[in-house]
Amino acid sequence: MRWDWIPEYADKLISGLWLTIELLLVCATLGFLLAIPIGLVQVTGPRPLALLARGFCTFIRGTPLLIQLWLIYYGLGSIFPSIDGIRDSFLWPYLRAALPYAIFAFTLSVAGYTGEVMRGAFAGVPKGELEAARAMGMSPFTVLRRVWLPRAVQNVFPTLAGEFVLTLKATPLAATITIHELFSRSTEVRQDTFLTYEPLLLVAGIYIILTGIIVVIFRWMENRIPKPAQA
Amino acid sequence: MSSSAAAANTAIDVQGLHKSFGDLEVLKGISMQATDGDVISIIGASGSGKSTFLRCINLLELPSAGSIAINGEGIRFNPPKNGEMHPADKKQIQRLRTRLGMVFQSFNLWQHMTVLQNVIEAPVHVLGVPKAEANERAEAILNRVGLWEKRDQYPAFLSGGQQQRAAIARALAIEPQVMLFDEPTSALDPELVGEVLKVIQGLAEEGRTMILVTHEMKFARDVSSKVIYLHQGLVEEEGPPKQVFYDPKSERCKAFVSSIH
Amino acid sequence: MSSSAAAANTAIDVQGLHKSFGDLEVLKGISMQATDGDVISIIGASGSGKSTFLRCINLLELPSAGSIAINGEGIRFNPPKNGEMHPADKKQIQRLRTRLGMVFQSFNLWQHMTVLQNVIEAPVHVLGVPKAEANERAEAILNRVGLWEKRDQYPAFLSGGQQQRAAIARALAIEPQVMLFDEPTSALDPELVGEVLKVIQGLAEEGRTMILVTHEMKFARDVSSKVIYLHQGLVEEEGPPKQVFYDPKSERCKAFVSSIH
Amino acid sequence: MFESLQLLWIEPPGRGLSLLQGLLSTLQIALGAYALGLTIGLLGALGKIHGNVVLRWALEFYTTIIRAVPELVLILLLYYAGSTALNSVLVSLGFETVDISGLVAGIAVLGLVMGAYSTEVIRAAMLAVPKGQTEAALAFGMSRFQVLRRVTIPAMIPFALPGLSNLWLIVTKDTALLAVVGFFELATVTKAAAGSTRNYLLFYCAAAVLYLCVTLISNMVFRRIEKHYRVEKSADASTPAIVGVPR
Amino acid sequence: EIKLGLDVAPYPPFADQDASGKRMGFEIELGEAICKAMNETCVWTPIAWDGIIPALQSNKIDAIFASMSITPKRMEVIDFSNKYYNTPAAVVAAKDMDIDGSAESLKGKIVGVQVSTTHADYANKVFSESSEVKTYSAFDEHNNDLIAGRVDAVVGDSLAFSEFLKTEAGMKFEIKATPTDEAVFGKGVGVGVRKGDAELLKKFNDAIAKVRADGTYDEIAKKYFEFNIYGQ
Ligand SMILES: Nc1ncnc2c1ncn2[C@@H]1O[C@H](COP(=O)(O)OP(=O)(O)OP(=O)(O)O)[C@@H](O)[C@H]1O
Ligand SMILES: Nc1ncnc2c1ncn2[C@@H]1O[C@H](COP(=O)(O)OP(=O)(O)OP(=O)(O)O)[C@@H](O)[C@H]1O
Ligand SMILES: [Mg+2]
Ligand SMILES: [Mg+2]
Repeated sequence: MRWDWIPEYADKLISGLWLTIELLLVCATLGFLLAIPIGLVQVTGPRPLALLARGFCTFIRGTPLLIQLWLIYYGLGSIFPSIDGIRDSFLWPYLRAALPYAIFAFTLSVAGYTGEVMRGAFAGVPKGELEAARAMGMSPFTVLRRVWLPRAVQNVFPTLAGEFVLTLKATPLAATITIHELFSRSTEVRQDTFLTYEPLLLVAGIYIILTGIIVVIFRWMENRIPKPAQA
Repeated sequence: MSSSAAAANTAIDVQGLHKSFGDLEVLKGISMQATDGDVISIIGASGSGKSTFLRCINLLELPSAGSIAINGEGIRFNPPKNGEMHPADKKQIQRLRTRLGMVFQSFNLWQHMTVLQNVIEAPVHVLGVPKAEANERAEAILNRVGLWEKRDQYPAFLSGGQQQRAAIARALAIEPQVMLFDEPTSALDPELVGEVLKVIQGLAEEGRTMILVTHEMKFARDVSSKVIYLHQGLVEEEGPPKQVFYDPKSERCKAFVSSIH
Repeated sequence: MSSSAAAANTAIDVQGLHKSFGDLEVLKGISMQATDGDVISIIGASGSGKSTFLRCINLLELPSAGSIAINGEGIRFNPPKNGEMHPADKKQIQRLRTRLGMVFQSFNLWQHMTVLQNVIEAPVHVLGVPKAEANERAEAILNRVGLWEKRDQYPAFLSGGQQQRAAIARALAIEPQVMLFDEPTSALDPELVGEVLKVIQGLAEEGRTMILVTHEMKFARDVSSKVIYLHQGLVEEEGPPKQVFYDPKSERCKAFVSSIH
Repeated sequence: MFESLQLLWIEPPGRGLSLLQGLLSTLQIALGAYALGLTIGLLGALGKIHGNVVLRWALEFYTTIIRAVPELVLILLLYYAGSTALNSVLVSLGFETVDISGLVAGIAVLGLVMGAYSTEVIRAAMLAVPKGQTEAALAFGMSRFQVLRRVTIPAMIPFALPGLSNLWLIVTKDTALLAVVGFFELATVTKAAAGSTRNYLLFYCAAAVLYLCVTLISNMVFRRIEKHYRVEKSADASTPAIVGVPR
Repeated sequence: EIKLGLDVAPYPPFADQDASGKRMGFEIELGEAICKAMNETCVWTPIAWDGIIPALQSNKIDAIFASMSITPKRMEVIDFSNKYYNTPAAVVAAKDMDIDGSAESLKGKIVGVQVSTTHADYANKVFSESSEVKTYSAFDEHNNDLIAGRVDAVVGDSLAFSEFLKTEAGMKFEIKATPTDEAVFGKGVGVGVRKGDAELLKKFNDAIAKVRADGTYDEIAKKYFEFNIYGQ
């Protein structure tokens, strides 16, 4: 085992790590916010929206993220430049950069997968508790905010944690559209140094720590409401 | 059929209420009027439609036909679709529901909130009562039903009777004009039944209207201003408790009330 | 403390039972003996530990101390750990449990099975009764509790009383030697209460033992051979119903039973 | 455009056949890994809920580590380092070296990964089953195994299915990672065909369509199962599924 | 029997597969000729580029025959045979752009390269000070972004570019320079073998010399290239 390469590559690895964290936080948050309506309309309707949401989930979950990413970056990316004058507009620096496309693609992906989880979660909340809320004169939004959503999320914290970890591990795909997050930085190190395992072990270690943090946070949220022990 | 003539002090006016679940017609045309301060007991065999009737009043169950007015304000319905009448104005329902407190047969406490949080939830988030004030009032109510010590417990850790009392406290906290109780004392011991009775009587004296489904005949007899005996989805007998319990006209009702003595 | 002297016809023998939930000591040393054919009513205020006691008998709640014997067979425990005594032999528990039927305060019907499936589940999958036979017997029992029409319905579609009757039918179906009822009539109307009473009396005459937690004092008075009044986790008063209801020694019990008259 | 569509034809010069073959081996690995994963998940969830402290910590370690480490790293480590280690052990014990096939290694690695995720999904679902449901089963003298088979599993399925169907869809796509150990499946075949014909868009879209078909079919199956088990859902606003609370 | 590792991803015209799955390309034919010259049977074993060196090290394959450039860094972990071909690098940009391939002329521009190639090493060494270097996972991808305008110039293999420049979209671009830097680009492409596997290494070297000498090499090369692919 050789670790003497770490100082040399530390800067690159750290910048990769920040990019990974940034992608994860931004996309997981935005994706989850999107997943709430996507899950909800599938349970409550209206029917056209429900079908739309269902179609969206099916498409996102049904096609590889790599292909989505690729279609969004190269597909959209080749449409924008063909619009006249766009290269001179203030938008061009953003449209030209890769990060917005990555965030867009990952957010949609999280929304698709988590939307499915939330659909199950919303459907699993006992009807009576929702009725109790309605009977108190709560508006549909208040019912959602105070009872339905917290109660639904409560049941699926471990699943949500899993989805977020999956998102973390999907971030390396961003390398295919020139975004060098942690994993691709380590690949660079491997190609450069021809060390087979050490860089892998290092990123594995970092991913374990990040996952540990995610799991602990979600476990903590799960345990905030005590449950009677299972017999 | 219409309740347009309802006086200003008519708290609840239900006319010709029908409700079917698929092929099963549970309510076959029920009418009921409650004036402010009325305590109406609904009795009847298990499965006769008591809970369904109560749940129709605040539209947790959508009726198939009939009219409902709260405080003289008729609920506006769209024409029936698939055997259900949907309310025309959701905001109206929301507003009317804040005037109706409901205690469910199965309690339906919110499992992700402590007892105290359950009780202050509606006052704070529906009525906009400041949290400190709501807390104070909630503690007073919990004290009254003997649950003050359990205020920070989650419902899953409570005994059956404690859950029921929490549900009652939750309904009381919104100080509704009309209380709908679905077997509010089923899980309570006789002492507590007495306590809850007192609470209900107190509320009645304050002028609040009460509709309660109950199997406690003594309770129905002693507290109510009117008793309604439901049988197979129809009002089989109604009147002051004395009449229903001691001089029922219907044979079926006679048999039913005789089982208490 | 030990029950080694229990006679052969002692169906249940509980000695010095303690149970704590964390810091809260709910049962503080309860002893009870039931002979075959005994009907023992347990009464007491809400939260006094009645359900907990019943649940300790079939080890759904692990006691902190004490001994339990079913049919003269003592349950073997490991030494207490974290305030809970774990059974030493899981197989023994399983075997003993098939002799105990239980009706839960909250019914606990299996939501993914129809009423009929709920009733035949244990006979078929625990006792190995052939399905056709179990079906036949189940239909007879459902008929007896007036649920035959609802046999193919899922529990979620039943009224409260119907659910409770389904739970009773489920417990009856395993023809247990000892029945543990936790408020078996709380959701029933007076007529049905009478019916269930008859069922319970019939079972008692067949020699089955019954332990029931109830708030129906009339029921406790008329049916039981012994009444136990629990107060704050202790047996405050026990004896034949006459004594407990009309001549209680304890002041607390006097106050409690006086609330019924 | 039309000419390029010919590239998808079954017969050469179309690449349709190799795409379908790729799809087939994708499904093979995915099914194997998923089955392995579900088995591990069920046992793992039970261990986490009912096991003793040691088992619980061991499982916590397993789920955290396996879920944390990118699959690619796991595959590389297990396949290369693992087989090297295994063989050196075998040699030192005087046995012949074995050649672990990519298929077995792939299924094992992906199965282990799926096992970690499904452990968590199933654990959450089991905990969502009202306690009273299992208590009632225990009270009737059912053995732990019977309780599991007759009550816990059927009752938890509605809660677990969305998560489990996600996992199935993920595993069908994760098979692409097995390219590093020289295994051919849909994604690799697609890349190869796209690269050698320079027709990226066409082949990527074709693969997307194939994946989508798999998804649509699986969705139908999953929804059917869910519908079968989520009985109470069809009762609109009935007496609630959970009466009172498990006591 | 010798297991020859090659990249899963096709790299035409060197290594490719036709629709029926048959391998073809310059490198495949040459490899087979070399095996024949060694009197060995060879089995092509496809491995993803990422796993190809570990595969060699853990005995999954015996040699890498996958257009791998001989560089000093790689030589630290594996041994290389003598080169079997060598193609120059090229800097490509739009025809109307005033670029001569120097760092000065690319100042402030964005340069695309393929990850883990000698071209990437070159770009990082020469351009990263004054311009932004973007790395792509595939050759075609930086070409796509060149067309889309997301990069201003790309550095890559001249041979691979010659095909791109012939396409309709590639018409607007041209080769601006062909940098040479042996420290980066190495001595060309060789066969990789495990460190210390001198016997196999010698066999490959002898076989390469043999196919060069007896004309087999030129015969194969003629089918694919119009110029001298072996280099000097
Ligand atoms: N799992 C638990 N964790 C903590 N406290 C509990 C738990 N279960 C019950 N308790 C508490 O133990 C006490 C006794 O509960 P139990 O259910 O035995 O009462 P009960 O006599 O059956 O009352 P009721 O008539 O209301 O059903 C109550 O104060 C209750 O809050
Ligand atoms: N959602 C539903 N779908 C189908 N049938 C239902 C539904 N809800 C209730 N029912 C049926 O309607 C009838 C009346 O039910 P309801 O709950 O109103 O009875 P109840 O009078 O309250 O009885 P109890 O005293 O037992 O609570 C019952 O036969 C019940 O099975
Ligand atoms: Mg009811
Ligand atoms: Mg109780």
